[in-house]
Amino acid sequence: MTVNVLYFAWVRERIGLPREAVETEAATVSELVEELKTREDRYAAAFADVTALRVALDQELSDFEAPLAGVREIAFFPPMTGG
Amino acid sequence: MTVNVLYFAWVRERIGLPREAVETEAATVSELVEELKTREDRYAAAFADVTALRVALDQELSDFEAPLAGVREIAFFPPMTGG
Amino acid sequence: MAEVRVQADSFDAGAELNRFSEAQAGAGAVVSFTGVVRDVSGGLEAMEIEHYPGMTESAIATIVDESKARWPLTGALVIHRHGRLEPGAQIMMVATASAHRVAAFEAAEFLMDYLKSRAPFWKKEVTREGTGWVAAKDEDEAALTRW
Amino acid sequence: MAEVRVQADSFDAGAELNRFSEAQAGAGAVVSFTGVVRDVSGGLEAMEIEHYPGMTESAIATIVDESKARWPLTGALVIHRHGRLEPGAQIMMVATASAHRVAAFEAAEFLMDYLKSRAPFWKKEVTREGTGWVAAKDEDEAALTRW
Repeated sequence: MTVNVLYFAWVRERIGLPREAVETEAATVSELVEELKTREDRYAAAFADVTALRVALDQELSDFEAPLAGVREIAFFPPMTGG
Repeated sequence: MTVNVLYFAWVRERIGLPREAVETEAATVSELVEELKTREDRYAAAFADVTALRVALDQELSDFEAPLAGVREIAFFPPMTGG
Repeated sequence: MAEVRVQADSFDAGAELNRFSEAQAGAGAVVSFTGVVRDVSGGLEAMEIEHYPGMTESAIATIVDESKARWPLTGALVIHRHGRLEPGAQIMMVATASAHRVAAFEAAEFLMDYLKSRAPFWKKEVTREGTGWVAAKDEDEAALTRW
Repeated sequence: MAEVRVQADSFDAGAELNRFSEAQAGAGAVVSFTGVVRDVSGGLEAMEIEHYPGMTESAIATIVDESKARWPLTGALVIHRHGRLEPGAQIMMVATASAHRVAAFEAAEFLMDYLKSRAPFWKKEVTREGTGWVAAKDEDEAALTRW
């Protein structure tokens, strides 16, 4: 399947782009992260510590063990600092 | 001594005037209240239940056992309902 | 740094908020509270607010000083009206400013709780059926124990 | 009854407060919070606020819906800016209205606590020495346990 992967804040800066289409058969967020980490050093750097990251699936906060079946948009970002 | 006695809200309405000069030798607020109650029925009615009243001495909240020595202004009123 | 106004005239809460905010150098958080006359029963013609001139100002100033001693405020504002107010009219407002949001919120709530029970104002409701003094609520007195 | 705006443009907090208050029939209490860019270190040139278009609006709407389920609000307003903001600029505001003050205060604090940690905004500080992302504070995450 093809998913849109979005990056925000320092995740976007480390990976060097705000979004990309990714072809994957990963069953969960964690599996997708492992795939991305093998791509290039900048991905490995961005995902080195996933406890410092948050993930949203189709624009809703989720977690790294969530299944990806049916998901079209995945976003990775650091903890939010609004307000 | 002569003190200015002020009445507010329903205390003022029951007694029928907002302020008056009172000649008294009362040592405490409670003694002054007892003196006023003997004056007329309207005073007895206003001071029938002092637990429903508050008192301020020279514009500071006080209590019914406070001494009156040196006090120039005494105000009686129900619990406040500001805000 | 602190401003207290007791007045019969109406006020523009938005304009007061902007004026207050602009004067708060270093504040990251500004909280305001506005109290409005509510027509609870559907028959309220007016709320008449009596106060104790002289003591009102000093009692509010004491409450404001206490809030500044408890929280690191860059400023505080209290405006309270007296006289005859119709439903929908603004009765009073409080504004507080601080570096952080928790201090600004807590100080505003503290000011409101103390203004309710410790500032010499008394409210009388005027309805078609007659008039009646608003009784103090136990919950308002109880709210002071929080601080 | 509820209004959420995510925008780059500045806003007039006082005008927004007045407009919001006028629309709140039956509310006796209106609380507002305004967040302002603070120059903590004395060298801040700007705060850059990134957000997640689409998710931002829906995440805030969810938080507002939750506040309306918890407190009897007559209305709620959230405005949050993104983009480059200079010290002294207003970042965001929240307003809540209810019959009574406690509900209005609590709902405003709830909205602020959740906007801090659950709405997809990220702040970056720009100083003469360089730039740096603002780290989330443990105390902001801990604040959510209150609710």
